[in-house]
Amino acid sequence: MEGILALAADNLISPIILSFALGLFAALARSDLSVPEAAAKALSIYLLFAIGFKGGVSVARHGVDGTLLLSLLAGVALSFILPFVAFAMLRVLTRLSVTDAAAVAGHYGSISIVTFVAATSVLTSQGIASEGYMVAVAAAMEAPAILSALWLVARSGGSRDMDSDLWREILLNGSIVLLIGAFAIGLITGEEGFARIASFIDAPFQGVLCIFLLDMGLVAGRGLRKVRGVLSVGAFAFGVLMPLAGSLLGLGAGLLLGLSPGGVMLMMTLSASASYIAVPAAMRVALPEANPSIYLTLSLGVTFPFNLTLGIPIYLALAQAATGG
Amino acid sequence: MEGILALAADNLISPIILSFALGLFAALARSDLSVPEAAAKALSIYLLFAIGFKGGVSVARHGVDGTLLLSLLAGVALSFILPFVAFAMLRVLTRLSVTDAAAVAGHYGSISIVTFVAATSVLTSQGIASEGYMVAVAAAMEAPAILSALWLVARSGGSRDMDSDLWREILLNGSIVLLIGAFAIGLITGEEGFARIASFIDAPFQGVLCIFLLDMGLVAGRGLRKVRGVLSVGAFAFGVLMPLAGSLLGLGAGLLLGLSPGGVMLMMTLSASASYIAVPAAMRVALPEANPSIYLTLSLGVTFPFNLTLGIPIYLALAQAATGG
Amino acid sequence: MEGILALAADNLISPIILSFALGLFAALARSDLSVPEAAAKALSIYLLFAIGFKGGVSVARHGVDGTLLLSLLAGVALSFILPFVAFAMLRVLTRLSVTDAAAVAGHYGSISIVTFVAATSVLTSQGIASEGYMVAVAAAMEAPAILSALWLVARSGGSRDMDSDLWREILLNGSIVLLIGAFAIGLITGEEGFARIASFIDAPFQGVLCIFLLDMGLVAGRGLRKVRGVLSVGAFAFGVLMPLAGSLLGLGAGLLLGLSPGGVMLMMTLSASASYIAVPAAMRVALPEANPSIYLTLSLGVTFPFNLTLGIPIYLALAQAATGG
Amino acid sequence: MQTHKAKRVEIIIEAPMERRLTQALMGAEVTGFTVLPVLGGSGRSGQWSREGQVGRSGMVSVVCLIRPERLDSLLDAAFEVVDRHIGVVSVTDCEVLRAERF
Amino acid sequence: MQTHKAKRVEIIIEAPMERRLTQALMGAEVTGFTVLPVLGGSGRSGQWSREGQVGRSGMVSVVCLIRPERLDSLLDAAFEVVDRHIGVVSVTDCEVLRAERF
Amino acid sequence: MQTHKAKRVEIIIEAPMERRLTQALMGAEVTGFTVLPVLGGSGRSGQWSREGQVGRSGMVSVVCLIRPERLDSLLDAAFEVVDRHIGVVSVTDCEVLRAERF
Ligand SMILES: Nc1ncnc2c1ncn2[C@@H]1O[C@H](COP(=O)(O)O)[C@@H](O)[C@H]1O
Ligand SMILES: Nc1ncnc2c1ncn2[C@@H]1O[C@H](COP(=O)(O)O)[C@@H](O)[C@H]1O
Ligand SMILES: Nc1ncnc2c1ncn2[C@@H]1O[C@H](COP(=O)(O)O)[C@@H](O)[C@H]1O
Ligand code: NA
Ligand code: NA
Ligand code: NA
Repeated sequence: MEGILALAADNLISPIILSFALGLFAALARSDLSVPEAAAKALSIYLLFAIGFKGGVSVARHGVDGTLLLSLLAGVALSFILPFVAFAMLRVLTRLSVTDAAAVAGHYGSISIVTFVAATSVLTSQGIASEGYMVAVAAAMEAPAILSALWLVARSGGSRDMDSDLWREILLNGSIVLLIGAFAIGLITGEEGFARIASFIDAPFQGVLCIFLLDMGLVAGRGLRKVRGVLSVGAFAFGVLMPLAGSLLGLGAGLLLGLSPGGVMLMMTLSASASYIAVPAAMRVALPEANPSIYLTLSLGVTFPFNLTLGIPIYLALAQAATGG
Repeated sequence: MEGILALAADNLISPIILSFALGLFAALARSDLSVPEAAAKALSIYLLFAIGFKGGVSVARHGVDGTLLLSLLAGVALSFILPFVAFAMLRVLTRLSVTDAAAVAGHYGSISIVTFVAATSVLTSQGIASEGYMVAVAAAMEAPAILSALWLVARSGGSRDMDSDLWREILLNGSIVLLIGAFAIGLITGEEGFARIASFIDAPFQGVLCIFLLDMGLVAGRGLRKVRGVLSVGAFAFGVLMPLAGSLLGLGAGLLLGLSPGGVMLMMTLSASASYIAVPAAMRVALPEANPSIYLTLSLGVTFPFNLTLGIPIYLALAQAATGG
Repeated sequence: MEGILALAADNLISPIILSFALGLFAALARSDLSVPEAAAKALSIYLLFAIGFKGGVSVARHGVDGTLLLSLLAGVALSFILPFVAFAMLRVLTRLSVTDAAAVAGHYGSISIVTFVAATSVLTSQGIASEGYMVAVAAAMEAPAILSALWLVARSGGSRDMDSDLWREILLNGSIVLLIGAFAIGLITGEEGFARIASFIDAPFQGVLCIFLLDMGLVAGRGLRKVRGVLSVGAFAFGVLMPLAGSLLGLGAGLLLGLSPGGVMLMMTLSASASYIAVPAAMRVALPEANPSIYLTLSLGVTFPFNLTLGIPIYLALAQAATGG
Repeated sequence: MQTHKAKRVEIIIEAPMERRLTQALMGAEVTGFTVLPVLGGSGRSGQWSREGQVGRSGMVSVVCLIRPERLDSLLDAAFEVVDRHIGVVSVTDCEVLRAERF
Repeated sequence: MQTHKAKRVEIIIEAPMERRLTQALMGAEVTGFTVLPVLGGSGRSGQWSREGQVGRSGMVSVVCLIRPERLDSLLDAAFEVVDRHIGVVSVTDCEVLRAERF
Repeated sequence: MQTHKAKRVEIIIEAPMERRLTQALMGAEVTGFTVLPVLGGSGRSGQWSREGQVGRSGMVSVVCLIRPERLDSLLDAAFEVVDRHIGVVSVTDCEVLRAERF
C-alpha cells in the first residue's frame, strides 16, 4: 500500500501529469488557452507512429514471443467481454437508458492509447521491460467492443444500424492503421531503422506527450464544465470502479498468458482504459440516439484522469505483486 | 559604443534574426509564403511552455531569490506606468485621437514574449546568467497596462466598456496561463523533470524560434505593406523612441532591485517591448473605436523589429555598463 | 545491375519508403487516416528550411565551387528543355489534347523537392558527398518549365493567359523563397549558425520526412483511387519513361559540369522528378482548361513513387558508373 | 447578366455522417455540392465547439445549388440520412449564373 | 417534403466578440446557431486575412435559423453586441425541415 | 429593427483565383466581402477534398452583401474572373442592418 502511494506521488509530480492538470485547470477556469485542432491531431499522429514503431523495433530486437498470438486473442476476447461487465455495472449504479448504457459500455471495452502511452512511460522511467507487441494488442482491442455494444442494444429490441461501410470505417480507423502500420515498419526496419529516426521518435517523446496531455486536460475540463448535472453520483462511481474491475480481468489474462510484470501491467491498463476517439465516432453513426455528453464525459472526464493519476500506479503495484516481479 | 555595434552585428547575422528578415522580405515582395495559423499557434505554445518550464527549473535549481516578489511588484508597477509615458510621447509626436493614443499606449505597457525569448537566447549564447523568475515577471506585466489605457480614455470622457468577463479573459489569457503554468511545472519537477523533457524543450528551441520568427516577419511585413500612409513620421519615431524610454525605466527598476546584469537586461527588454497578442484582443472588445492598424503596425512592424535587431544589443550593453557586469 | 537491385532493396525497406507505402495503403483501403492540411504544410516548411539551410552551410564550409553559376544555368536550361521532351513523348504515347499534354509537360520540366530530399537522404546514408548548392539549382529549376508549357499551348493557337501577376506568383512562390532564403541564411551564418540549430534541423530530419511521406502516400493514394479510368496505359508508361529520359539529360548535364558523383545523381533526380505544388497552382490560373486530375495523378501517383522506390537507386548507380565514383 | 432560378440547400450535419450524406446526394443524382467547415454551434443537444472535441467529431455544412424541380428528390435523399441524427436543413430561393452547370 | 417558413440570419463578427454574441443570443432564447470560420474579408476598415493576424483576431460567421416571429428579438440582441463593433448582419427568407427543432 | 433590401452573392472559386477575384471586385468598387474556407465538394469536374490536395489548391467561398442596384456591376466583374474557371455563383435576396455600411 505504501509502495503504491509513493509511486502514485512520484507519478503525480511528473511533467506529464502536471501538464494534464494545467490543461484541466485552464479549462475549468475558462481560460481561452487552446491547442489548435490540427496541432492536436498532428501530435497524436506523432505519438501513434512513435509508439507503434518502437513496439515493432522491440519485437524485432527480442524475437517474436510465443505468446504474441495468444495475447492478441486475449485482447480481442477482453474487448468483447468488458462491455458486458460495464453494462451490468451501469444498470446497477445508474438509471441510464439501455441505449446510453450500451454506448458507454462500448467505450470501456475499447482502449485509450494515450493511457497506454502514459503507462509505458512510467515503465520506462522505472526501468521495467515489457513485451513490444503489447502495441499490437492495443490495436486489436480497439474495435471488438463496438460489436458488443450494438448487440446489447439489439437484444433489447433497440434499433441498430451496422452497414458494411461502418465496418470498414471501424477496422480501418486511422489510429488502428497508423499503429499497426508503424509497428510493421519498426518490425521490418528493426535496429537499423531505429538508429535512423531515434532522434525524432525517442528523444522528444516525453515532451510531446506533455503538450498532448495539456490538450487532453483542456478537452476534459471543457467537457466537465458543461456536464454539471448530466452525470449522477452513480455514473461517477462507475467511472472509477469500472477501470478497477477491468484491470482485474486484464490481470487475470496477463497472468494466464505468462506475460512479464510490465506486460501484465500494460494488459491491465488496456482493460481499464476507455476509448474517446474511435468508439465515439462509431457510436454517432450507429447509435445516434445515445447521448454523447454521457459517454465522452465518463471516458475522458472521469476514467482517463483516474487512470492517469491513481490507476497506473495501482496497476503496476498489483502486477508486480501478482507476478512477484 | 563599439561593443554595442559588434554585438549588434553579431546578433544581426544569427539564424533567428535572418529568419525574421526572410519573412519580412517575403511578405513585402508579396510572396505567397505563409505559415498556417494552426502551426504558428502550436509554435507559440511550444515556446511559452519551454520558456516557462526552463524558468521554473532555474528557480528550483538556484532557490527562490529574495527579490522575486519585489521583481513581480516592480513589473506590475512598470506595466501600469509605461502607458502614461507612451501616451504623453504620442500626444507630442503624433496627432492620434485620445482613443487611438490610449490604445497604442496600452500595448507599450504590456510585453512581447517573443522579444523576451530572443533576449534570453542572446544571453544564453553569450553565457550570461539571469534570474529564472523573470519569466514570471513577464507574465505579471501582460495585463496591468490595459487598465491604464482604459483609464486614459475614461479620463477624457471617452467611453469605456470593462465588464467582469473581460477581466477574466485578460487575466486568464491563454499565454499568461501557459507561461505561469509551465513555470510552476518546472518549479515542482525541477532538475528531474528537466532531465525527462530536455531533449524536447531545450535542444530544438533555437530552431523552432527561427521558424516562429519567420512567421512573425511574414505577419509584420504584411502589416507594413498595408499601412503605407497610415503611420506618420512621428508615429514611426515613437515606435523607436518609446522602447528606448521604456528600457531606461526598466534599467532603473532592475538596478533598484539589485538584479544580475542578465536580469537587468531582461527587465529592460520587457519594459521596451510592446504586446501584439493579448492587448490587441482586449482592445477590440473594450475600445472597438480604436484603429487596430495603428497599434498593430507600431507594435509589430516597428517596435518588434527594432528591439530584435538593435534594441537587445543596446539593452545588454547598457545593463552591463550600469551593473559593471 | 545487381548493385542497383541491392541498393533498391535496401532503399525499399527504409522507414521513409515504408511510411510512404503505409500512406498509400491506407488511402487505397479507404481508411480515414489523414494528416491535417496545416500539419502537412508545417512539415514542408520544416523540410524546405532544413534542406536549404544545410545546403547553404555546406557551401559556406567548402567554399563556392567554380561550377555553381554554370550549374544554375544548366538547371534553368534543363527546366526549359524537359517539357519539350515530355510533350513529344506524350503525343506519341497518349491521346491527350494539346492543352492537357502541355500542362503535364510543364510539370516534368519543374522539380519535386521531396524527391530531392529523399535522394539526399540516400546519399547521406551511403556516405556520399554532393555539392551543397544543388539546393539552389533545385530552386532555379522550379519555374522555367511553366513558360515552356505556355509556349507549347500558344504555338498550337491555344489561349494563354500570362499576366505579370502570375509571373510574380511563380517566381516568388513560397517554396522557392523559403528554399533560397534558408540557403542564404545557411551561407551567411555558416558553421556557427549550424551549431546553434543543428539539433532542430538535423537530428529529427529523417523522422519528419517519414511523417511527410506518410502524408504524400495518403494524397497519392486518394488521387489514384479517384482516377481509375482517367489514365490510359500510355499515360502510365509516360509516368515511368519520362523520369528515366529526364535523368539521362540530367546525367549529361552533370557530367559536362564535372559534378561529383553525388552531385550528378542529384542533377539526375531533379531532371527526373515532376512538380506537384508550384506548377499545378500556376496551371490552374494560366491553363484552367487543362484537367488537373491528369497532371496531378501522373506527377504524384506515378512518377513520384517510381522515383522514390526504383528511380533513386537507378540514378545513383548510373551516376557512379558514369563518373567512376 | 442572365441568371436562372435555383434553390440553395444548406445541411448542417455531424462530420462522421458527411460521407454518408454526400453518397446519398450522389445517389439522388445531386452531383454538385460544397462542404464548409464548422467551428461550433448550439442546438437542442447543447452547445459545442471544435476545441472541446477529440477525433473526427464536430459538424460540417453542406451547401447544394440545385434546379427547383430537383429539390424534392434532394430533400428526400438528405432526410434519409439526417433523420435520426442531429443537424438542420434549410432551403433558400436563389439565382445562379451559368445554369448549364446545374 | 413538408417544409416551414423560417429566417436565416448571418452575422459576421470579430472573433473576440463571438462569445459575447452567442451569450446574447442565448439570453434572447435563441438556442440554435452555427459558427463558421472566416479566412479574410474586406469592409470599411480595409482588407484583412487570417494570415496577417497574430492571436485570437480574425472574424467568424454565425448563422441562425429561426422562426419568423422570433426574428426581432434576435436582431435586437445581436445589434446590442455588434453595434459599436465592425461586422455585418443579413437576413434571408428560407424554409426548414423538421420545424419542431426551431 | 429597421432593415434594408440587399443582395447576397456567394461565389465558390478555386483558391489560386481568390486574389484575382477580390481584386476584380475592388475594381468594380465592391469593397465589402468575406472569404470562407471550403473543405471539399463535387461538381462537373468530379469530387475533391482538401485532404487530397497538396499546396495552394482547394476552393474558397466569397460572400458579398451589396445594394441591389450594384448587383450587375458585381456580377460582371465576377464573371470576368470565373468565366473559364471551375466554380459557381449564386445570388439571394436578403435584408441587412445598418445599410449605411453597404
Ligand atoms: N436554429 C439553428 N440555426 C443554426 N444552426 C443550428 C440550429 N439548430 C441547430 N443548429 C446546428 O445543428 C447542431 C445540432 O443541433 P441539435 O440537433 O439541435 O443539437 C447545432 O450544434 C448547430 O450547429
Ligand atoms: N458588404 C459586405 N459583404 C460581406 N462581408 C462584409 C461586407 N462588409 C463587411 N464585411 C465583412 O465584415 C468585416 C468588417 O467590415 P467593416 O466593419 O466594414 O470593416 C469585413 O472584413 C468583412 O469580412
Ligand atoms: N450545384 C452546386 N452546388 C454547390 N456547389 C457546387 C455546385 N456545383 C459545383 N460546386 C462547387 O464548385 C466546385 C467546382 O465545380 P465544377 O466546376 O462543376 O467542377 C465543386 O467542387 C463544388 O465545390
Ligand atoms: Na478497456
Ligand atoms: Na513594455
Ligand atoms: Na524534372
